[in-house]
Amino acid sequence: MSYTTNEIMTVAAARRLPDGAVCFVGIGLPSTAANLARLTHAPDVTLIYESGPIGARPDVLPLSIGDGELAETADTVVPTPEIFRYWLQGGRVDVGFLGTAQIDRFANLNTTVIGPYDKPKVRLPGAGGAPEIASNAREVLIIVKQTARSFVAKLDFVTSAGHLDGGDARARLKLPGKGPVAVITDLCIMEPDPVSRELTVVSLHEGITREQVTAATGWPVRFADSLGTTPAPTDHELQVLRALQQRTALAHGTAGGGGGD
Amino acid sequence: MSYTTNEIMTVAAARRLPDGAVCFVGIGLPSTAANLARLTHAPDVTLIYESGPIGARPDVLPLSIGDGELAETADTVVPTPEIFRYWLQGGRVDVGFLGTAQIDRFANLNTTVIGPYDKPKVRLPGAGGAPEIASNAREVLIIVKQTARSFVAKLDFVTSAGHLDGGDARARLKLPGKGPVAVITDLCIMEPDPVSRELTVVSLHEGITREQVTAATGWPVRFADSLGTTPAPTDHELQVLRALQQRTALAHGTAGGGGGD
Amino acid sequence: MTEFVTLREAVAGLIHDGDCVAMEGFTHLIPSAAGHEVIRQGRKDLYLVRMTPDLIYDQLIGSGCVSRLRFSWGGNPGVGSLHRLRDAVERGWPGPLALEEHGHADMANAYVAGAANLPFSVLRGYQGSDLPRYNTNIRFIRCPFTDEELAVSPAIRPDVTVIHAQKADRRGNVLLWGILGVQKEAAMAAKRVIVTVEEIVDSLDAPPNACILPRVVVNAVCLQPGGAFPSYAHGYYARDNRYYIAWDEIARDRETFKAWMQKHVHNTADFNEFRRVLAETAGAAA
Amino acid sequence: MTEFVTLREAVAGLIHDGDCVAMEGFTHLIPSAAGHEVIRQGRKDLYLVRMTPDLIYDQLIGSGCVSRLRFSWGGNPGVGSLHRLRDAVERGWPGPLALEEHGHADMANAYVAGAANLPFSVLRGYQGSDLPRYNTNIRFIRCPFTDEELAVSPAIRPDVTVIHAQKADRRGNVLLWGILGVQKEAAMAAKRVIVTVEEIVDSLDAPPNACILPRVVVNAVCLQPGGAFPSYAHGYYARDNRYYIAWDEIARDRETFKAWMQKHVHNTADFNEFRRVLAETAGAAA
Repeated sequence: MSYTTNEIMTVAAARRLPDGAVCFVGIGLPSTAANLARLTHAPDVTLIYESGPIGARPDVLPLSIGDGELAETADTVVPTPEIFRYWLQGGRVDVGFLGTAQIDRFANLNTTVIGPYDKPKVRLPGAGGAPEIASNAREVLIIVKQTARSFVAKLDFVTSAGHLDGGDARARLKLPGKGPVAVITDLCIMEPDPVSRELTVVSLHEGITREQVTAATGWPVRFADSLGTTPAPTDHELQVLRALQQRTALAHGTAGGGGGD
Repeated sequence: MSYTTNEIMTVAAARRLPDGAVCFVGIGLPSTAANLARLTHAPDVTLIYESGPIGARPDVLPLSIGDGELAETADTVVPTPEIFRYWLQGGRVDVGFLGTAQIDRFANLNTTVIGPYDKPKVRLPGAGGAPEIASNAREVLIIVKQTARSFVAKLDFVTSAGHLDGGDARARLKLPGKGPVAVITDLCIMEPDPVSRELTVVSLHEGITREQVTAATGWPVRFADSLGTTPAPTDHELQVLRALQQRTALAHGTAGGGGGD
Repeated sequence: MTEFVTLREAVAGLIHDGDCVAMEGFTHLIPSAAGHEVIRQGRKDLYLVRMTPDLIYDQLIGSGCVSRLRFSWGGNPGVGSLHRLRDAVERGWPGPLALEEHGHADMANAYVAGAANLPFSVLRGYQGSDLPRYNTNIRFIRCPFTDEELAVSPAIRPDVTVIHAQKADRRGNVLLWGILGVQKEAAMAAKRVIVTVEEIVDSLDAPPNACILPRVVVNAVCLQPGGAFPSYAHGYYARDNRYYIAWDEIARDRETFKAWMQKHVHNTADFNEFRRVLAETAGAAA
Repeated sequence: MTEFVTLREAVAGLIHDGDCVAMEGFTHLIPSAAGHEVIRQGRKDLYLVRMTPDLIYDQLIGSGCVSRLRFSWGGNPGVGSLHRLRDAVERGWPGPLALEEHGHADMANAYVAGAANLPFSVLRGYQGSDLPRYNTNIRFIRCPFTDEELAVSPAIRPDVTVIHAQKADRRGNVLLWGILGVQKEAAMAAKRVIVTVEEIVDSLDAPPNACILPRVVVNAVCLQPGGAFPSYAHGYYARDNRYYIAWDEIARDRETFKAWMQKHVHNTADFNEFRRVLAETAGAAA
């Protein structure tokens, strides 16, 4: 089956979520990917949304982080402070699944402002739960469309810590989790270099060239020596994803998984 | 109707609880008095027990601080941390209703040890919620049987602060509540002197002499100039109290409101 | 103790110019009707607090009611930006808006600390983030036992918290269920509490350990069915997603926004009339 | 992820000599069966934690399983003293017992801090009390914003928390209701969690926002109907008050206590057999 770049991005991201993991899910692309994982190889994943649902199994994708569908299908719904205190800070989250507006070469994230903080060119929505997801989750997956405007040499504002200025910077700051382990885009998959922690392209999606990735990255992006090709989505993955999006469109009159929190 | 010294103690204590108040209730005598108040002049009192019930209206007295009867008749049952954090520390408790093992002339309370802490003659149950009830409730009522062993010149251990060493000691320590406003015993009612804060007998129960009170107090107890006589329990008060205790005995095979927490 | 009053009376009596006000709701049970009433009554200089300011805060900001905002994520959930919030921050229209920006974890903790009458909250957070550089109210302390460094933040203690809930009983106890967000903590943290409800019933018939606000913490209960529109009230009605999408267009332009507010809020007597006018507009557009 | 095992297997696999163990329950849902199994398996040198140590802790202490106790109120609820606890503290029998004594408010806060993975808890407390003189783990800090003095205490992080609950589903989610005490916080604060339950069901059919421990925090679920005897399980059985009263007599004397423990606990294979032997004794006495 043929597929879009959005579809392979979602499928590739979903595949990174291990079965049995406790996953703190951001709204939008992360929610689509996490639910695709749950409906394919990871039926035993526990999806947590910051509004309170634990173990959500939505049949259609939520429009917002606090949809009734999440509450109705969850194992339990707790107050928001418990999600952040007992679950995220409590060290019970295996995978934090985040989107972002801007990202730099060390996978630090900006969702606060474009331009100076006090006189911003664009005021973005803000931190939400991302800073503490980025620091406390055992590992972090980032899913974001790749453009030179979003993959920047220098962030206007560091909202959430990735690997900071690289190397063992996280360990020196005593951040509990190991930080971003993969960035999945519509063009490729990047992983931090084991030593420098600089994001390195490890896999290109089928039909995507190095030049396209370089053009869509605001720094001189590195490619792994053993650069692979992202395995194409299987028919099953595509069928499940499309069915999910179709159910969502029918329910909401929209594809769901849009922007916002 | 004739009545016992226990009955007038309970009735006199119940009368001090204003209708509409939020009352944090200790088990035993305080629970009996608070429920008598609720069933007579204070139908709109909100009784809180440390195990979690808010607005409990038990038909029979609880054997323990966590009886199912409390949960079933309450407006809501919250986790114990909420009781202490959002309600007591939150400043939402008007009256703390306490018992004690020992009390001194400034209404400080000992429920920890008789004898030295590290080598006690009698190990008592301990603080429970009393230290923070004594400091955070807007005012505190104490109900306790009066003997020279319990009303002592010097406490072996100050578990919960009354008026400390008297005067404005509470204000100097910035204690939020105004502390004990009355001690109701089976012999009399004592109130702290407005200036020195030393407990002063303001009312003798009918038939009780000054000499009896003096003999049952381990310090040279003061009597108010305008020493009154505690109004006798009304027939209605006695009927309600006895019916409550009878229902309790039928339900539990005991009078309830016994020792313990 | 609870009074049963109209929303107009509750806002008039309990919310004053300059107050710190939290109208909480985590995409569920947003107190939209109460927000409109605050705009109608022309409150000024409010210090608003909310984890997730959305449409109703956009309307309050655009209407010039707000001078200061403590928050952690401001957007049109599932749609995009809040254009009135952006216009205030990016261009100071209709007036300057001071931001006190935190993360969600911090805000949730700060409500809990407020409910517990503590002056500050403690969390593991902000390591590596620029937020503490721009918000001097985010500080760090050391654990007196382990010497670990932890972030601290001032507790949230609103003058008034406003929430929408499913039910109140006739004594004033309030029941909510489904996604709870931080509403209970926001209410317990406040000096005064206003609750709008879908219905007032003889008995809540609540299951054990349900989320109930006891009447002694509720100052005013206002019957306002549909009061969370366009968000949803679990068990009553679903989110009206068309309104969220439409708001993106309305709020983009100052004049469009002003005209819409005039017609739908200032020229309507209450939320019920607002709903009628809105339905007519939608009918005419169809 | 949850394993479904016998109580014997759970205690053998998850509770070790020297562990910090919280068996919580606030007069409701006391994990008595689990306490007996710990005694049967002869655990030593335990550091027990509980707000309200009662009969089962008296039995553990008298049986020599415990070297240290963190608590805030130790008694036989509604009856009087714990004689084995007193004997250990007053006369060091069967061995010395180190006490770490706090107030209820502090203990509840310390469980919350443990559940939140914070190293300490903060409260307004202990002003004027002698407790901080005898417990150096109660300290005071100043608020970095208001300079107010506040008490702090180390978070409780048990190696193992054991609770009794009404139901588990076959996936391992646990539901409890009624008086909740600090059980949820104690479980969330622990490294390992054992839950004994009245029944295991296909579906919890829990109401919205019920108190549920999700399976990912539960290591072992053990089916043990009546496992909270002589305390009560809301919806299942009432407190057996005769047992509480009888315990006062049994525990007063060391030899009576030892003989009772031998016959009822050491000589029985499990809690079901204990209940049978106890019923026979009661029948013979009647």
